[in-house]
Amino acid sequence: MKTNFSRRWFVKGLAAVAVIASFPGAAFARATGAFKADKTDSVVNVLFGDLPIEASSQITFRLPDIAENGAVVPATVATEIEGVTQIAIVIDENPNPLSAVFDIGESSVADVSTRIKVGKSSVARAYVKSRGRVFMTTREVKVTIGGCGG
Amino acid sequence: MIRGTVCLVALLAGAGSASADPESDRQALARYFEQRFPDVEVAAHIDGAYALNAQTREQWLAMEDFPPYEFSVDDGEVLFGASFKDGSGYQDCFGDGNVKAHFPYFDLKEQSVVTLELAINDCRVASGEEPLAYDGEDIALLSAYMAFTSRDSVIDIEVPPEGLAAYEEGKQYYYSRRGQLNFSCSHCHMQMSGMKLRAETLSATIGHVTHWPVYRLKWQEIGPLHRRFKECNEQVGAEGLEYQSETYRNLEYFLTYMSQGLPLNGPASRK
Amino acid sequence: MKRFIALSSMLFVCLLAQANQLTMESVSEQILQAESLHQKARTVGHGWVITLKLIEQAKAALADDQLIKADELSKRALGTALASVTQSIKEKRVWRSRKPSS
Amino acid sequence: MTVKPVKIRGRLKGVIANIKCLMPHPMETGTRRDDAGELIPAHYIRTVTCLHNDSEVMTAHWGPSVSKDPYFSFKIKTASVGDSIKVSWVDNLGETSSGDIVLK
Repeated sequence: MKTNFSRRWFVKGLAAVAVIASFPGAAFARATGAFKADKTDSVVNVLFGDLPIEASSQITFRLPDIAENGAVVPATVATEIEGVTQIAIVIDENPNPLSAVFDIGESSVADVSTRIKVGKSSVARAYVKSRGRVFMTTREVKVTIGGCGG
Repeated sequence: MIRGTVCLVALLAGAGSASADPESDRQALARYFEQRFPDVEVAAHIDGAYALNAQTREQWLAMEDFPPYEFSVDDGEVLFGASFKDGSGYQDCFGDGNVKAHFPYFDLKEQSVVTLELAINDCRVASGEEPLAYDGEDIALLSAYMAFTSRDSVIDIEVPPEGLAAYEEGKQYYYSRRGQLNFSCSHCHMQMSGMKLRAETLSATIGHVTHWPVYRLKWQEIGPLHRRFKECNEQVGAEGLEYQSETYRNLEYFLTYMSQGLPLNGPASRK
Repeated sequence: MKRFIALSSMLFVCLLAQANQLTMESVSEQILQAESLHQKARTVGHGWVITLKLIEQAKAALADDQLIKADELSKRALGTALASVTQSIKEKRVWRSRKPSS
Repeated sequence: MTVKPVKIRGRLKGVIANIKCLMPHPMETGTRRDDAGELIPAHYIRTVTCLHNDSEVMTAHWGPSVSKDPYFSFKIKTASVGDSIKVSWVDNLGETSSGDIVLK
């Protein structure tokens, strides 16, 4: 019984991948469960396949060193790199590290800001995809237990 | 001429001693913080802890860029504009809402401190409406809108002789140790202001009331000053009191006079 | 203040005397005393959260016939209630010392 | 949940339009519990579409770890006075809302 179960999954899986691959940019991320992945490596794998991740100092990744409140952490990703098509924000220690993916159209500037939840102190990563290459920079964000105690 | 000087001397002597003279209390407190934070303008304390910690200030400014309390101000505007069953409305009591600079005041008839929240309910009851719950959302939204319309007007309240007792009670409450941790408000907000309790930078007494109601990220909603009083009480192990209880109104009365002359900058976001 | 210290020390003396005859009455008497002291502190704005918790736990233990536990909890409640009353009396005298001198 | 419109502010600097928006939304992760200890079901904005004169210039895909009442700011090149900016969102329950402004 077990074998034909896995065979049926295999066939269905093949069909699904074919359909999903045709989606543009971030929709591909959504469809392939990048948001469901619970480790950064699997997020990166799903988003960028086996493209090399190149550390870059050309990405401005503004994130507080110590978050006032982990529920609302202001984050900005901006870069001068040309031809950017996608920006992603990943928080390693979050249950689902992938927070947000932005598809940047040609007439948009590669400079986005939002506010994200950070569960606990973590390495935060900003990925920038441009012309078939993926650049990344990291920041440390500490999250403290709020309140004066007592 | 002699009689004049004698009475003047008596007056000065009186002011020097423990008599409750709000203005000299305020000046003494302002001097205290000028000495404690020489490079921080007294008026800068209206930003609370964000006047004393550059790193957290940066995050706060990012929040204030498009703050989450804007929805509360919009909703408050709708509530403020609604008319009562008898056709009148809040405008008849508060005009365009820019009145917060004169609250709280001491009501001679009631012989008690009237805060903006009390005045909102007085206005409703005068038109036959049900008073709002002081820990409810509507009153927070209404005071958020009125705080917004009162922005930049300067706090200008009075402590008439009849109101001195209430002012003095508020002052005593502020300086008295309380709760199992045995702290008074002044221990954290004067002697330890600018320092940290765990990750919290402690704000100064002056400027404490200028920016309420506040959207605390912790609450994920906007909340009144008395909610913070109650929370602070409980953090030192003291029993929190009811919103708009006489003790909290007197405390607000004292604290507001300590910020006399400072511009209002509410509502505001906080951590 | 002197009258109060006399009162509370007398209170403790009679409690110790009863210590060995631990009965429902003696424990619920202790709870009542803790409640009245707590009320005394609360009316002047010096009620402590811990006292209320201990009183509730003592009552629950008593209702559950756990006499020893109820006795221990009500003694602790009495202690914190007394400390809160002492705090209120002391602060009435010394709070002005924290006001910056004008 | 009564769906509220997106609040948008736009500022034109030369040909660059600075767009800031705030979207009333609970952004529930699905792992939070209410006072009664019950799990609050996941309810979060998944897709944000930004149109400049009706052509799509930016699409954001969000997980539930974007903060409550999400803030989103982006910049558009080649913008000018009179251009229309529309921002709309769809959440995991299929609810949707939007807001639009004309650049001044």
